[in-house]
Amino acid sequence: MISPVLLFDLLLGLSLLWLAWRTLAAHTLFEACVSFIVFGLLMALSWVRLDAPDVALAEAAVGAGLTGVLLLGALERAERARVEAAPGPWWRRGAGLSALLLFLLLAAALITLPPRPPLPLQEALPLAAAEHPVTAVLLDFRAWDTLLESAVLVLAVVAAWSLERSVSPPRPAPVCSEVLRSLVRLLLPFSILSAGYLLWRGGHAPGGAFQAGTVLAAAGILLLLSDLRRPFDLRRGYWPLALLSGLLLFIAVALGTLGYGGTALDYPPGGGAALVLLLELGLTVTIALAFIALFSSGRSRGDE
Amino acid sequence: MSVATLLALSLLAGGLFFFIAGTLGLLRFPDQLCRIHALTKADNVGLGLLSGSLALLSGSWAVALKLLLIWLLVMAAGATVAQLVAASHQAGREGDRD
Amino acid sequence: MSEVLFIAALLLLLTILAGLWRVLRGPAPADRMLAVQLFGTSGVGILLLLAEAMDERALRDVALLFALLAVLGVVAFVRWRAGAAQ
Amino acid sequence: MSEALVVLMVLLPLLLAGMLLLAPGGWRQRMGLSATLLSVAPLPPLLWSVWHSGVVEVALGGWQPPLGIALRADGLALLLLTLTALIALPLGLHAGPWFRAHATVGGRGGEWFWPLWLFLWSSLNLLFLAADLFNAYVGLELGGLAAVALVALGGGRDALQAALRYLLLALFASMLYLLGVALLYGAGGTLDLALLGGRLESGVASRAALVLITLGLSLKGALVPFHFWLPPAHATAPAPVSALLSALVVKAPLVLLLRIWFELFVPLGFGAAGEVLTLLGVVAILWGSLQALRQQRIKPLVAWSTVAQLGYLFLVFAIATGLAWSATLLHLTAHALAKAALFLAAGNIVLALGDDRLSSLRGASHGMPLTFFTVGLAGVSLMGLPPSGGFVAKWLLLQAALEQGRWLPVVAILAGSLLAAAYLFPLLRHALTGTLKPTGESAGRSLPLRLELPPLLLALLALLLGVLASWPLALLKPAMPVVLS
Amino acid sequence: MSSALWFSLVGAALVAIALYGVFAEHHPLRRLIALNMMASGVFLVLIGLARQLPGRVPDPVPHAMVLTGIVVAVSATAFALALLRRLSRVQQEEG
Repeated sequence: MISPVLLFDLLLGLSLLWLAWRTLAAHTLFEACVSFIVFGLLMALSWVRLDAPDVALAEAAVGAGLTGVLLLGALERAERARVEAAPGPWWRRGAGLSALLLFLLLAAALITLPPRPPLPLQEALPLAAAEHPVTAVLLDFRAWDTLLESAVLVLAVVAAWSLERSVSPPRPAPVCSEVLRSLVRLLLPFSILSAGYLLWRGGHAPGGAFQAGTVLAAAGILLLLSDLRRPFDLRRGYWPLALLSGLLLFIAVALGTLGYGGTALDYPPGGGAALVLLLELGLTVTIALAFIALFSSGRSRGDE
Repeated sequence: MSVATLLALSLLAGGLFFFIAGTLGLLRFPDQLCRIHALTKADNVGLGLLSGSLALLSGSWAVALKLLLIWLLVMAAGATVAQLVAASHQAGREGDRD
Repeated sequence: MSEVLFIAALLLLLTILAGLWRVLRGPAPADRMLAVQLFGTSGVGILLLLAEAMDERALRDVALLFALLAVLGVVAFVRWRAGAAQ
Repeated sequence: MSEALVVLMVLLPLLLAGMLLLAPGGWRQRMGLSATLLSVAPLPPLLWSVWHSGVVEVALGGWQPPLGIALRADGLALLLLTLTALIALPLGLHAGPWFRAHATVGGRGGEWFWPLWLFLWSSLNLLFLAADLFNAYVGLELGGLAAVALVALGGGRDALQAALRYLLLALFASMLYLLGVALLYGAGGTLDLALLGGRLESGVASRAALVLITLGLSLKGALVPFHFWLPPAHATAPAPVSALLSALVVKAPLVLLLRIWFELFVPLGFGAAGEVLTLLGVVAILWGSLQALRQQRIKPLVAWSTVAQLGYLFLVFAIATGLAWSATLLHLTAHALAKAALFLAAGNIVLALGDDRLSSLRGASHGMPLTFFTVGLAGVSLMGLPPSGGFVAKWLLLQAALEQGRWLPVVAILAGSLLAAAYLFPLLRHALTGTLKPTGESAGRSLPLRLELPPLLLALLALLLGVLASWPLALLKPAMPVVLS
Repeated sequence: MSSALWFSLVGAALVAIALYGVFAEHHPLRRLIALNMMASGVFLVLIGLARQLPGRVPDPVPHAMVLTGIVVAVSATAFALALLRRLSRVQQEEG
C-alpha cells in the first residue's frame, strides 16, 4: 500500500490542478473568487509539504486573508465593468496549444535538470545578521532585493492614490453587526500580539516582517469594516510618513552603511542583528499600512 | 501503546468523525440554516477533539496551550461567520430570493 | 505514529475535496462562503496534524494565522452581498 | 568612491520620490524639477571614473555573488544611464508647464507625475546596472507598475483600458521571465549573470530558460507578435509619459535581453535561435511602418513608429558581430532622443490645436514654428538622414549586415528608412502648406517658450549624436560581450 | 519521483493552465486570477528546485525569492484591482 505521505502529496497536487481549472471555468465572478480563496488554502498546504514554512506563512496571510478581501472588495465594481468581446475559438485553441507546448517544455526541463553545486552557505550563515537562513538571505545577503520589494509595495499604493480624482476620504461601507464588532474587539489584541510574536520569531525561525505586517493589515481592515474606528484617510497627516517609514528606513540604513563602511547594506560587525530588527519593524509598519491603503483606495464616498 | 496514546487516538478518531459529519452536513442538508449548523459542529467539536489528541501526543504544555488558543480563535470566528451569513441570508430572503 | 497522523490529514484533505463540490455547485453564494469557512477549519486541522507528524513548530503559527484571518473573507463577502442587494 | 555613486544612481531617485510624497500636492510640482536635477548629480563623476578606470563592480551587503547581489557599471550601463539623464532634464522642464496647462482641464496628473517618474527612473537605472537576474526581475516589476500608473494618469476611459491591458501583459511577461530565471538557478545554482556563464551546460533546462526569458522580455519590449499593447498605451498616455515610454521604458527589457543573450546563451551555442528574433525584427519594421502610414491621428502614428523602430534593435541577434552590437545600441540611443522630442512636440501640437487629427494640422506651424522645426529635426533622425545619430546607427547596422551577407536585414533597413520618410512626411506637409482651418478658440494658440524649447533641445541632441558618434562607440567598446569581439 | 519534483511538475502544469486562462478569458478579473495562479505555479517550480539539494536543509535562496515574489504579486494585483475599479466607474460616468 503506497505510503500515506505520498498519497497526501499526490492528492494535494491533483486537487490544486483540478481547482485551478474549475476556477477558470467558473460561471460567475464570485465563484471564481471563492475558488481562488480555496486555491490559496491548498497552496499553503503545498508549501508545508515542501518544507517551506516561511512561504506557507506568507501564503496563509495572503491567500486566506488579503487576496480574498481584495478580490471580494473589488467584485461589485468588477461585475459592472464593460468588457471587450470574448476571444474567438481560434484564439482559444492557440492559447490551449501554446499552454500544452509550454508544459511539455517545462516538464522536460524539470525532469532532466542536473543536481547543482550547493551554495557556499554553511560557512556564510554564522556570519549573517540573523540565525534563520531565510531571514538571513532576505535581510542580509540579498537585503537589496527586500529594499526594492518595499519600494514596489509603496509604489503600488502611490499608483492606486494617483488613480483617484475625488479628494473625499475613502470610506468602505461597514458591516453593521454587533457580533462582528465584539469579535473584532477580541481579535484586535490577539492580532497585535501574534504580529509581534511573528516579528520576533523572524530572527531565528520562520516568521518575519511580511507575515506580521499582513496580520496587522487584516486587523486594520476588520476595524474599518466593522465601523469600530472612524475611517482614517492615509493620505492626510502623519499617515504618509508612517506608510513610507519602512522604505525610508531601509534607504537610510543603506546610505548609512555606505557612509560608514563604503559598501551599501554591509552591516557593521555586531550591529547586524539590531539593524535587521529595526528594518523588520519598519517593514511591518509599511506593509500593514500599504495593504490597508490598497484595500480602501477607490472607495470614496460616491463609490459605495 | 501507552494509555495516553490510546486516548489520543480515540480523540483523534472522534475529531475526524465530526469533521466528516460536518462536511456531509454541508453537502446533504437541504436548507442553508441547517448547513450553518453542521458547519459549526465541525468547528468546535471536531477541532476540539483533534487539538486535544494532538496536545496529548505532543506532551508539552506550551504546545497544548497554543492549540487551545488556536481552537478558541477558530470557534469564535466560526460563530461570528455563522451569525453573519445567517443575517445576510435573512436579509437576502426579504429582498430578492436568491 | 506519524503514519497515523498522515492518514488523518489525508482524510481531512478528502473532506475538503468533497466540500469543493458545494463550492462549485452551491446554488446560493452564501453556500459557497460556508464551504470556504469549513475548509479554513479543516485547513487548521491538517496543519496541526502535519505540525505533529513533520515535527515542525512553525506550522502551528501557520494554523494560528489561518484562525486569525478566517473572518476576513466572510466579512468582505457579507459586504459584497449587502452592496449587491441594493 | 565610485561604488557609492553606482548605489546612489538607484537610491537617490527612490529617496527623492519618498520625500516628494511627503510634500503637499502643490509643492510637488515645484520640487519635482529640482529632484530631477539632484538625481542626475552622481552621474558625471561615475561617467568619469568608468571612462578612465573601466568597469565598477559593487557587491551589495558586502557579500560577493553567488550569495550576494552585484551591480556592474560597464560602458553599456553608463551609455544608457547618460541617455536617461539626457532625456530626463528636458523632459522635466517640459512636464511641469505641460501638466500645469492641463491642470486647467481638470487633470491632477502633475501632482502624481513626479513621484511616479522618480520611481520609474530608479527602476531604469537599476535595470541598466543589474548583474543579478532576480534583482532585474524586481526592477522590471517596479518599472512596469510605475509605467502603467503613468499611462493611467491620462484619466480617460481609453487611457485606463490601455493601462489595464498593459499591466496584465507586463505581469504575464514578468512571470515568464521569472520562470526562465528559476530554471537557470536550478541548473546553475546562482543568479549572477557572470557566474552563470561558467556553470551552465546546454541541456533542456537552459534551452527552456532561453525560450522563456526571450518570450518574456520580447513581450515587454513589444517585439511584433507581442506589440498590440503598445500603440493604445503610448497614444493615450500624457505626452511626457508617452515620450518616456517610447524612449526608455520599452528599451530596458531589450537591453537586459541583449546582456543575457550575448553573455549567456550564445556562449552556450544557442546563437542560431537569433534568426527567429531577427526575422521578427524585419516583420516589425515593415508592419509597424505600414500601420503608421494608415493612422489618421498624430500620437497613434508616432506610437506605431516606435513599434517599427524597435524592429531595428532585434536585427543584431542573427548578425551577431561587434559592429552590429554597437550599431544597435547607437540606434537605441538615437531613437530614444528623437522619439522623445517627437512625442513632446506632438503633445505641444495637440495642446495648441485642441485635437490630434492629422487633417487639422493645415498651416498650424505659423502659430508654433519651433515645435514644427523640432518635428522636422526629429524626423531627420528617425528617417536616418545625415548628419543625424539615426543615420550613423543605420549606416553601421547596414555595414554589419552587408559584411555578414544578410540580405533580409539589409532590405529591411533600407525599406524602413523609406517608409519612415513616408509616414513622417504628412506630419510636416500638412503643417507647412495651406492656411489654418479655425477649429475653436485654441486654434493656433501660441505656446509659451517653456513648452517649445525642451523638445527642440532633445532633437538637437539627436543630431549632435550623429556628429559625436565616436564618443558613445568608444564608451561601448570595452563593454562588448566577449563572444562578439 | 521525489515530492519536490512532483510539486514542480504541478507548478509547471499550473503555469500552463494559467497561460490558457490569461489569453482565453476576457474579463480582466478572471485574467488577474489566472495571473495569480501562474505566479503560484512559478513559485512551486522555484521551491521545488530548492529541495533537490542533498541533505535535510533546503536551499533558502528560492524561499527568499518566493517571499519577495509574493509581495510583488500582491502589490501588482491590488493595483490592478484599483485600476479595474477606476475603469468601471469611469465607464459608468462616461456612459
